Amino acid sequence: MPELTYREALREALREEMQRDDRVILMGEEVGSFGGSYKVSQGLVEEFGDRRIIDTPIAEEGIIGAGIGAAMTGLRPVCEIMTINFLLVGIDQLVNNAAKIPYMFNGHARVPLVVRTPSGAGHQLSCQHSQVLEVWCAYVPGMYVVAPGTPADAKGMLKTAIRDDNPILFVENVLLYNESGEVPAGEHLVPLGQAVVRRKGSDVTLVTYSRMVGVTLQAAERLAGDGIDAEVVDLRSLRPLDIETVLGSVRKTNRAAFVEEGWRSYGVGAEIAAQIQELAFDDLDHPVERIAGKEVPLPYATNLEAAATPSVDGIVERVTGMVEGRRPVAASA
Amino acid sequence: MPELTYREALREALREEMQRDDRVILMGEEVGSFGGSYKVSQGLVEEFGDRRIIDTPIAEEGIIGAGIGAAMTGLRPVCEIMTINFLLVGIDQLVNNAAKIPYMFNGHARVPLVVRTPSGAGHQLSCQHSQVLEVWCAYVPGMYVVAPGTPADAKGMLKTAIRDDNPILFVENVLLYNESGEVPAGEHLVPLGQAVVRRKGSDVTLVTYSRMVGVTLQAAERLAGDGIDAEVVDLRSLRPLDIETVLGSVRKTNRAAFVEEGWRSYGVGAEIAAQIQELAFDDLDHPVERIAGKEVPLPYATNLEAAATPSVDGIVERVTGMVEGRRPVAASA
Amino acid sequence: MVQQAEKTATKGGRPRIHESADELRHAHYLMVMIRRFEEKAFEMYTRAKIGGYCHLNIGEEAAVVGAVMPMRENDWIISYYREHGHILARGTEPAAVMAELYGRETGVAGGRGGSMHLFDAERRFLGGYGIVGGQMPLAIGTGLSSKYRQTDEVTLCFTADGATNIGSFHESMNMIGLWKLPVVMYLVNNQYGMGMAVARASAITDLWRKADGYGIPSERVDGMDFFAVKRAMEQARERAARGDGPSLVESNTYRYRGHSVADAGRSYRTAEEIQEWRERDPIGQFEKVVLEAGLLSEDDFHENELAADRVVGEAVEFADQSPQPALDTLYEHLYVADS
Amino acid sequence: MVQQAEKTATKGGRPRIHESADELRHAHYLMVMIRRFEEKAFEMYTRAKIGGYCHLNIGEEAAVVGAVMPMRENDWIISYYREHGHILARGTEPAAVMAELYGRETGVAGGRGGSMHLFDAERRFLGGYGIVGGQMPLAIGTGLSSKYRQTDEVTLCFTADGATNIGSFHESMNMIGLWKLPVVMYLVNNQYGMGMAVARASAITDLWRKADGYGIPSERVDGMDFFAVKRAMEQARERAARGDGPSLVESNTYRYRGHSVADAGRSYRTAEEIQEWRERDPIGQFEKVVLEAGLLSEDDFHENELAADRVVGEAVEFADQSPQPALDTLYEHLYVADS
Ligand SMILES: Cc1ncc(C[n+]2csc(CCOP(=O)(O)OP(=O)(O)O)c2C)c(N)n1
Ligand SMILES: Cc1ncc(C[n+]2csc(CCOP(=O)(O)OP(=O)(O)O)c2C)c(N)n1
Ligand SMILES: [Mg+2]
Ligand SMILES: [Mg+2]
Repeated sequence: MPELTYREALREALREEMQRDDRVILMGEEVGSFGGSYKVSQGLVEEFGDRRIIDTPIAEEGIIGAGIGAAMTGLRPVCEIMTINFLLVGIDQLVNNAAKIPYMFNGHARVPLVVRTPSGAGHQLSCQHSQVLEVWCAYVPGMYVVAPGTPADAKGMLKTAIRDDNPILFVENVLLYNESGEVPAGEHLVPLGQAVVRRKGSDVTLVTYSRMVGVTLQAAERLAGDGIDAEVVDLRSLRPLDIETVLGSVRKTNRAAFVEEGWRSYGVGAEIAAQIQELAFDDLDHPVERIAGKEVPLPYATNLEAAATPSVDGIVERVTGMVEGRRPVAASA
Repeated sequence: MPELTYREALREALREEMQRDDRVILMGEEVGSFGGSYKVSQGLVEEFGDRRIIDTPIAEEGIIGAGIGAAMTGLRPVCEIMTINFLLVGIDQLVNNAAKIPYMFNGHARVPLVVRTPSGAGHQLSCQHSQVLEVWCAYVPGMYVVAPGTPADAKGMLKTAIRDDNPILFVENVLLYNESGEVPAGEHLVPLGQAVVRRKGSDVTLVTYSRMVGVTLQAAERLAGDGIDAEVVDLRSLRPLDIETVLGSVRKTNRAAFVEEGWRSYGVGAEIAAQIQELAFDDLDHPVERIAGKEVPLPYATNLEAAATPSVDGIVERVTGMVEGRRPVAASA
Repeated sequence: MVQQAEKTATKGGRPRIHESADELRHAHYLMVMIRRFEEKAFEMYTRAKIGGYCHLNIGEEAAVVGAVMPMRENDWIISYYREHGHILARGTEPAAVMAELYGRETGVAGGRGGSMHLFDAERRFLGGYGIVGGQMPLAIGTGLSSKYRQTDEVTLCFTADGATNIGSFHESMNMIGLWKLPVVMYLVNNQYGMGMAVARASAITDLWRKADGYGIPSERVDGMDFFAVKRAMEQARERAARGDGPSLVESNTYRYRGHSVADAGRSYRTAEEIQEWRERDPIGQFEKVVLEAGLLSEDDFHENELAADRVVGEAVEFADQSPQPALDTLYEHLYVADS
Repeated sequence: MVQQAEKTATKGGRPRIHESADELRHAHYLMVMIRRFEEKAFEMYTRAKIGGYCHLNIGEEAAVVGAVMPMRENDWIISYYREHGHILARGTEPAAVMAELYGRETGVAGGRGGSMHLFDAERRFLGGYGIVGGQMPLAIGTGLSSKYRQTDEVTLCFTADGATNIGSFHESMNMIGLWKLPVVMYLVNNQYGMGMAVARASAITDLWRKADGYGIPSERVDGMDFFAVKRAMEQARERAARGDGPSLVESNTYRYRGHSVADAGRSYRTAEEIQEWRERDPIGQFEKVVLEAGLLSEDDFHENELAADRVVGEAVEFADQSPQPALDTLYEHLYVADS
């Protein structure tokens, strides 16, 4: 199987779907000759022309609204928002329009729209450019929120998302673009809403998604060296949420932790922890723990930035504590 | 003690703080001669003039941004956003600016800003006007999110919020404005970040906030009739979160449920459930349950609207089930 | 289309009438029917048959019918929450609209949307939206799509005075102007956004001139004059269909009632002001002109009134007799099953 | 201030010089120092001493210094992420700015903000902001506050070409225009927003004319000409301080480098275009004019270059020797302890 970066995998998905279906267009800031801020669409305008690869002004509300209007009238637009931090100036269109239209108009309208955007910190991008905000959209019924953590899923899930008739927030990750992995060539479709076990283990279940999948797998290897056998579940999708796969694992290991790059309070892990204890209460030997970003606007200085971000070390330490029976304490600050 | 409506209590807080401190101003759409969309500021422009009670164009980003700029340069603005649904077109200013400024500028700037807005459904306002979205902001470190559930708290917490130096989202509720209750006259300050036990009980802890406090108290009375003695905890503040008061109650009752008007998945209850099981794991006889709005854009038709909204009946049924040991099932849809 | 205020369609004499008697009869019927419909909606709201927010078009009938009539079958219409008249002018069954206001299963949105969220896929009426300004970005997309699919479809996007101050107006106008999309931005200036007079909310009060910043030709017309509105909209539609790009037409009109049924609409405007506008009533004016031109008779008007009364009466009956949506449909249409 | 393009300050002859030799020497110093600072920032970025995004002002020195110099001590400045030069022109210590770029405790934001988020409370420099357009709504508030507190403070709000297309520009301009606030909106048109040429992003390319929609007087000046910029800004500041309301000044300039240090800036523009602008280099032009007028000498320039080199060198040294913020300060300043 060919090795591709996450970026190339996304590009391959876009290219294949655009070749397959003339209704698919890509729009966003700098998606054309600039190739996208993170170079995902590099080369596409040369192949498909500026009729289908559309550079827009800096106007996120306009971009997403345009995507909705085009989706309602027969196209299948993919909108790129440069980073999820900028989604905040356009989120009204996504939440108040895209997620509402099919339902509030009683199924008379469809919004087959994919909004692609990277979440997460880069290196020293500072607090206005480093947020993890997909949990907001996961809260909103009426749209899907998916977040592939590997190049193969990046391709397979983007292809599926483009063919899906629902509005979808497709969450990429700034630091994943350069990561590589095997990616099936051609028709590779990954269903949305299915979690996957990335590593089998028997002592503890580590649930995670997006960039933290790789970090958690590294931690699992380290833990294995210490004799702790962790199972790692990649959610891949926050809505719809495949809780069954998570529960299946927890019923076996009797311990679970959630690892996420975003903030802990009111984060994704809160929902997973809540559901695990709701649905596998008697299987738990230990509270479901959450390992997350520190609750501060991400600082610029490298040392503070690192201190605020979940790390392999941090995961290893917490999981070791869990297995040793150390109970969690209240969050600081 | 005088009886006031929630609306009047808020107005009294605004009036008293404006009389006390000339730096306090109120701005927003229709806050002047129209008296506010929900009539909270009625009469204030007559008393304080249009220099201090400022009608703005329909421009939520402008309103909140103006509040931030004014707050950074010596004023203590209160911005009214007509409903939390409209906050979505201005939320970038709140999250990317107000909540970041003090920290990213290393304490060299302050943003003593209160953004007041009602959340929740009214009667048949339909899905673009009925959302509960404060959980989004509660996720964001750097600001406070508070939500009084009684007229006395409405007054006392708004007064405290206006005197506080941090950016604060002050969440009111569309259906609470007409509710009345006793409100201390004059200087009545309620600290932010302190939950309160609204009803003592020994069988189960019902945690809630805002409008659901009243609904939950009604349910508790009904439950009492059935021999189930529920303790009701009003969070009052989502950030900072007073988990100690919640834990104190749960350690006594060994059972907890969260009641909220918003959607269940990734809602406020997820965090509360996660923390309770993290910090009081051994005290729980039963999983922490969540009673919440159905996960759909709120429909207009009265019957569907009612079916989608948490009710006294619904709470009684679920809590009875809990006490009888019936385990929760996975959410529908 | 002209760019100077002095040359608006309302100055320099009354526009010539080119409509057939049948067309005029229909236009009159629509205006009268919309008024009756709205009066009935008001009544039914006060009788608690209709809930939520309910924004009426009374006073705006010429501004509405004159704008919608020139649109072709394959054109798209996007609107905001004050849209009962918009969808009725488009030809949607009044009964299905009233049923929606009642929150019934037979309503145009199955009772899920209500007054602010009317929809008619068949007539390409793409909905009423409740967030001020929220409908405008959609028009970028419909315009783009019409052009992309190489059709001569035009989008009519309704907007209003208060909504010109919000960010989405700017982003939408810029993108529509930049890409020369087949969109007619139609600005219903009814002088107030809730209680805010235009001059208290907008730095300039010649709202049509806001189009200059986007290279979009624009004009202001007398929104109480059906013919002035219709002429301007015919030209704007034609222009867009020809591939010559977007326009903005500002229509000056007035809502006789308050912002919504719940607002008496008296605290921020004088009785005299309301009276002045009422004297220029769009239906009265229309009747006078058409009568003077000998194109329709008093009988024609009377017949339309009877027809409107009957249709609106039937609509209420239909709504009253329609069932609420079934409770087990609560999750229907939340997601489309995968294709 | 004039409203016609034909009457901009750059046409009809060179503006008269009224600055003293000391003022000119200082202006020259600032421009040279900013250039050196930016060149050094570039170098240190490639040497991984500086991280994140780093946007330089090289080429924009006259546009920057000419705009900031006329501002008084009690005026407020609000800026965006391309603001190293803005804060340096305001008089903030280059060492503290460089230390911020290095992410050190001694930086103007304690190392928490970095290149895009510089701040100097003492000099009323209210920060650089990273969300395009996000800084403009703040200027409504500072303007309102200055007026409310009955001061003659003026707000200088930096913005840029790409940012004029986003909603917040519109909302801010309207509110500033409506309330006639003491704000000078200063639009640095460096011809591109990342890779997007102005004409590809904005429906009109005379960006200064966007002010018309808000009743705000505006003009375009040659941003490569220090004197043209300074004259326009003096007038605009004066106008605002007098209580005559806001202005918009568009300054036409060019960034020689790419959008940020990571962008080579070659794919979307030609070598010829870059060369043409370089021939109008703001520092070269300034020197030529001032030399011809006999106000400063080559020696003065040379001295400034030496001084700039020294100061920038010291800044790097200071930054290099400064410690990172202590780890236990991670939660500091997240909230203000209750007052
Ligand atoms: C973003 C947003 N802010 C505020 C509101 C509340 N609101 C509803 S209608 C309205 C006035 C709109 O005025 P205008 O655009 O002139 O339309 P009109 O109602 O006069 O037809 C306001 C402020 C809203 N729906 N959305
Ligand atoms: C809302 C938002 N969208 C996109 C971006 C990414 N971005 C950063 S700078 C920039 C270009 C801005 O161009 P311009 O306003 O001309 O300023 P310049 O960089 O040329 O000084 C873009 C698109 C952003 N920071 N914020
Ligand atoms: Mg209006
Ligand atoms: Mg630029």
